[in-house]
Amino acid sequence: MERLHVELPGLTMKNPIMPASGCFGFGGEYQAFYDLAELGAVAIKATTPEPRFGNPTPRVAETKAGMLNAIGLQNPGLAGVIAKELPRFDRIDVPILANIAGSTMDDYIKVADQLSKQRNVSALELNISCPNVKEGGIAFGTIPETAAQLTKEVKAVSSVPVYVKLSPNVADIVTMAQAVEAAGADGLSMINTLLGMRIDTKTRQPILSNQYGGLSGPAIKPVALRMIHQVSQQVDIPIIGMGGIQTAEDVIEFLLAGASCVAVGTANFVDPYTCPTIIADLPSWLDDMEVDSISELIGGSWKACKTHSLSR
Amino acid sequence: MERLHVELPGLTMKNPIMPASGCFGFGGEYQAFYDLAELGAVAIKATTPEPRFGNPTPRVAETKAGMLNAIGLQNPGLAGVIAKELPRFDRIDVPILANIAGSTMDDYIKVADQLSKQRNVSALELNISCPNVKEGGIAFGTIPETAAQLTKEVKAVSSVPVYVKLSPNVADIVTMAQAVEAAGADGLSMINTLLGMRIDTKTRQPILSNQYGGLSGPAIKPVALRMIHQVSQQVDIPIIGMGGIQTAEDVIEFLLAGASCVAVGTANFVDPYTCPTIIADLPSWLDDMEVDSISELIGGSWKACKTHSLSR
Amino acid sequence: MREKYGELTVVKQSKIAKDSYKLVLKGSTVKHMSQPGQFLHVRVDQSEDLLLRRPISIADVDLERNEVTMIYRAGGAGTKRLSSQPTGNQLSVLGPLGKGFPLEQAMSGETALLIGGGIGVPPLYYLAKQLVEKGVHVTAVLGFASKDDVFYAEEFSQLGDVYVTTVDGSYGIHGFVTNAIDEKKLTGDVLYSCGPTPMLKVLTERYRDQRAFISLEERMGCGIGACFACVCHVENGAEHEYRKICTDGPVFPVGEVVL
Amino acid sequence: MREKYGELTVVKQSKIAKDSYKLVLKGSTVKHMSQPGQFLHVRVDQSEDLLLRRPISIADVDLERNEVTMIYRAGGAGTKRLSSQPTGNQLSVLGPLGKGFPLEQAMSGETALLIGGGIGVPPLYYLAKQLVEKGVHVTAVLGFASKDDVFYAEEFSQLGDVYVTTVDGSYGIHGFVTNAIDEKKLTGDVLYSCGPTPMLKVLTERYRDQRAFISLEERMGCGIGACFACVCHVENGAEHEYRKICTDGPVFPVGEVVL
Ligand SMILES: Cc1cc2nc3c(=O)[nH]c(=O)nc-3n(C[C@H](O)[C@H](O)[C@H](O)COP(=O)(O)OP(=O)(O)OC[C@H]3O[C@@H](n4cnc5c(N)ncnc54)[C@H](O)[C@@H]3O)c2cc1C
Ligand SMILES: Cc1cc2nc3c(=O)[nH]c(=O)nc-3n(C[C@H](O)[C@H](O)[C@H](O)COP(=O)(O)OP(=O)(O)OC[C@H]3O[C@@H](n4cnc5c(N)ncnc54)[C@H](O)[C@@H]3O)c2cc1C
Ligand SMILES: Cc1cc2nc3c(=O)[nH]c(=O)nc-3n(C[C@H](O)[C@H](O)[C@H](O)COP(=O)(O)O)c2cc1C
Ligand SMILES: Cc1cc2nc3c(=O)[nH]c(=O)nc-3n(C[C@H](O)[C@H](O)[C@H](O)COP(=O)(O)O)c2cc1C
Ligand code: FES
Ligand code: FES
Repeated sequence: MERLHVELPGLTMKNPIMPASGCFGFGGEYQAFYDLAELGAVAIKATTPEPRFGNPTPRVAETKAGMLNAIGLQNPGLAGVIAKELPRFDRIDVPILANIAGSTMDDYIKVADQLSKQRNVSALELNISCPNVKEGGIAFGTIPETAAQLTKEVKAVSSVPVYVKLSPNVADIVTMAQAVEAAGADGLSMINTLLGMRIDTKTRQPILSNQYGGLSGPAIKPVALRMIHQVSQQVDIPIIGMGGIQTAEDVIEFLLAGASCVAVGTANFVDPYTCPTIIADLPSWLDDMEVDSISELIGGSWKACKTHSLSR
Repeated sequence: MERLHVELPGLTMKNPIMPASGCFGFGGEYQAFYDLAELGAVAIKATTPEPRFGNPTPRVAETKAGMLNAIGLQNPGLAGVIAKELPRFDRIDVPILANIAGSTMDDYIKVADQLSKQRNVSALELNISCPNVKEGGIAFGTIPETAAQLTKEVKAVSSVPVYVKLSPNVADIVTMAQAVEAAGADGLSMINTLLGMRIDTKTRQPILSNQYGGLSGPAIKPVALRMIHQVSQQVDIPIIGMGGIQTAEDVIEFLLAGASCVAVGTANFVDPYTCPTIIADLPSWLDDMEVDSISELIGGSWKACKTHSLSR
Repeated sequence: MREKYGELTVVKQSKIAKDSYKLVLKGSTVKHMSQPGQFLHVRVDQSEDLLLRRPISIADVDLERNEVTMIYRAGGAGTKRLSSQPTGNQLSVLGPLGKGFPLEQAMSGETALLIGGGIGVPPLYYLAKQLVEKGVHVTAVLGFASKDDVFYAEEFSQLGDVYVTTVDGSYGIHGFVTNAIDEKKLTGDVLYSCGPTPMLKVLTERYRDQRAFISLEERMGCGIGACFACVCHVENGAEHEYRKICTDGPVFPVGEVVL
Repeated sequence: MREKYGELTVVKQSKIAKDSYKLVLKGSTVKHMSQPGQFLHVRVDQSEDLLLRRPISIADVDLERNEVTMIYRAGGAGTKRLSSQPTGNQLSVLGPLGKGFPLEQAMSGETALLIGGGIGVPPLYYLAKQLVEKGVHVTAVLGFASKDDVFYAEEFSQLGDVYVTTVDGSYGIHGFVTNAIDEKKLTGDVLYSCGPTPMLKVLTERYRDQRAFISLEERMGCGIGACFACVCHVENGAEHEYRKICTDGPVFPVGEVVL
């Protein structure tokens, strides 16, 4: 299966498929369905310094071809993750991308410092969509300078490569990507969820107790592809692509757009075997597309253009 | 049918339903299916100073629960619209919302000035998602100051109320809305399409010849509802809500979020009778919800909250 | 663990009360569905517009024929679509999931009081069958909105005493399940219940320190414990302590979690 | 104008070649489908994940039985789903739409050359039937990729001369439709054609100043002229001049629009 192999900073992956953060818990639940060593990597749920319960329920709502979630970063906290969750991977041969979150710069630094030193953690994924309490709740992810500053500080303490997970709720994703690249990011994860809501016509109230939640699933795939297509042509660091991936064909589309590997989120809830099914389906896609290795497809939608116009 | 009546600046509507700009041509095609006088209003296709062919085909692509379009503002130009399209409405009792577009401030001013003086035009809708060639192609709709300036200039020449149609491709929709309100906008239309793309895995190229296109349809409904919910609580001007509306229940959701009336776009392609069907379905929704008139529902998801907390 | 995931075939679908359907599915994963109170996480069809699965309780199982029965209310978009699935179609079913009613809490010769409200009634039927098989006496109190909503009263009556209540008094005892309990002075050694939260709250107050078990509902994402959509607080627990309804529940001892 | 919009019932669906299906629908709007070359804009089902309609040509009509036949290739997500619609299901169909083949351009006693490529063959069948009825001789040249793709050769042969070509030579004449025309020196007074754009380009060059009509394809939104998805440039027209394939076409005289 060498054909599926991809190599990213800190992540040596058997194949380009990982479950997305927050959609796979800390791995334990899906381990009951299949061997996690089949995966290219695993992105675990966001860790914050202290344990968090998160938002009141209802926390999820259905939308057409998508869902909203407002989990509110529920997690057992840094100490809990280190003591109880990470050891689970001791005997599983798969790289771990540890997602980190917080409400202040210090939160991120603390979690990054300690998590990056755990033997099971291969790389960090900075969730910059969280509201920055010091800045009056404006998300770190919407101001390039703030995102860059956060990246820099985290890079300074981290012992492993750092991926910055970009929020799509911005006017100019390229500026954001370039800012965190300049600040030292080793890679990008994109996209996080779009902010959305649903209203229950019976109660006349928002369905989510938090009112707003993150939109994920097939509905957002075109937005994700567009952003990856824009950004991958303007940065030199690799992109972990995500947003509505359900099938091997979706994966090919993301690679052609410019992602170097992908993460699968919501689709795990639709079918717990989504990741292994995609991995099994990829080789025949490569055959059909007449390529030897998956990495030949990365950026294929714009690299081909470039070569083409050169040869004219 | 007094129960469905809504009153907005320049638009006295029998019911809160209008077809959205660009999804209904200049009305002629749908006139063959039903009497346009059944509608609350009609938003006609964007007019630019000169005739435009628009983008090369393919111009549309399907996405899950949505579609992408990159029509490129094809229209017969200001003179053509005045001479051939508007007279069509001479004998139809329905207010016209004329959508206007351009690539420079002057384009907008010219079209606004002349179109607003046509007897069939009840109000203008400023499509500020167009790229501003003077500002290096950055959309008018992503910088609050530019949007405000444009609104002011157009208001100065327009003889009818002006609605500003907001782009959802921004980090902070409230600031944008407040900027155009302060500049004199009489109302808001929201939302325009999200920027997205699809790639054809066979050709490895973007499906749209323009690469990117606007995402519309049910997929974007949660984003539209969230933005309308945020904005309607922070401005005093009415909102024409749109984004994925297909049914009377969707309309109720938009009104509860804070829209004063709605526009139906993509759904017209799915079912040409969508607008009359919704209009016919609304009264029984009002019965079920035990309200006399549609306007009682406007902002119901947050006004109810407010009243509730006051009475505690 | 393919044993918890498979395509089941629609054997029969029938309307049994207002908006209420009985759906019988057949397939190899049914053999694992032996615990009453567990649920199935069902895709209503293969379209991607309604993406999330619907959690529906196991109402009955025929292990010999590999058939499972669910009873559900076609209220929203998904369950309405489910109700139009014809015989022969395949449905993607995840389950059995969660922890069901603890049968071992009722001893042979004892009496179990089963209290169901509306669409909370179905899981109690499979429970009642297993209790009776074990030699436990069953008294069932089934509350519905009105006559048109009543289902399975006949089926329960073959297993023990049944009291049906309707809110509008159009059938059986007028009022709520608690009216029936008071009026008829119904008691039991163990209490099992499933129904709307207000009902479960009242029962929690009444039976707090007794052998009483309630089944909860919450909107779910994964259904298997991975997404944290379905959590609830623990009574007298730390602020961040929680239980997941999909894996720790849906059945909890009365008083364990905050309703 | 409800006459152009309705629910039609699936009477029969059958596979007639590799990935190619024949679908017969019945309903009251069929009575308006008298013009060959027009198309129907079809919803593949009621789900909202595949939102857009699919434009598919009318391949045959039985006005007495109110039945219309379409022949389509199940290539993408929507047509694959369409191909699994069983007998009895209802489909939402908009149409007949567009301007079809001008029958009046062929006089009784003349010969019409019909040239179809792959999935461009179906509309020519209904055209051929009407031409023959009018007393026009029909010579059909039908090009397919290979033997497995061939359909309706038999049906056409009952109406006139038929020449089938396959690109790989596995059936009929080896090569493209133009090979057959050259090899067999086929001529006609009028030419009607539908098929892939490269084929239509070649035909345009060959038959530019003759009575020749071609049917075009483009991705569509509305199908009725409102969305401007399906435009093409006019040959020698102004930069902004256009034709809409859905309403001005899909059939155009050779040389009218830019391919
Ligand atoms: C453990 C468990 C067992 C259940 N057993 C049964 C049963 O046996 N029979 C039955 O009729 N119902 C049962 N329910 C409730 C059932 O899950 C909902 O009625 C159903 O999901 C609603 O889907 P819909 O398509 O009708 O509504 P929609 O409004 O279309 O649903 C949209 C989304 O919200 C979720 N949702 C909406 N209402 C509820 C609810 N009350 N509980 C949980 N999720 C909800 C849906 O699952 C879906 O994800 C059970 C719920 C749980 C948690
Ligand atoms: C006037 C007209 C008549 C046609 N007649 C026939 C016919 O008789 N038989 C037949 O097999 N095909 C016909 N086609 C082509 C047919 O419309 C497409 O093959 C079909 O829409 C593809 O849908 P899909 O679900 O397979 O692909 P998907 O890739 O799932 O389609 C996605 C979207 O792209 C559109 N699309 C994709 N390919 C095409 C295409 N080649 N042309 C137009 N739209 C496309 C679809 O309509 C849909 O909106 C006709 C097209 C036109 C314009
Ligand atoms: C229930 C849920 C929880 C999530 N939690 C996190 C999280 O903790 N950290 C994070 O960076 N992203 C989180 N995400 C976002 C996903 O990782 C992913 O970026 C997004 O869902 C888009 O991918 P998808 O469409 O495949 O789900 C969450 C998404 C969902 C649906
Ligand atoms: C084919 C198409 C063309 C459109 N053209 C315009 C336009 O000219 N001007 C404009 O302001 N919006 C235009 N829009 C955006 C719609 O008016 C509407 O804001 C958007 O589609 C969201 O609504 P919907 O989801 O109901 O389609 C267009 C949308 C579509 C699908
Ligand atoms: S539904 Fe996902 S954790 Fe319970
Ligand atoms: S498809 Fe809309 S104009 Fe032709």
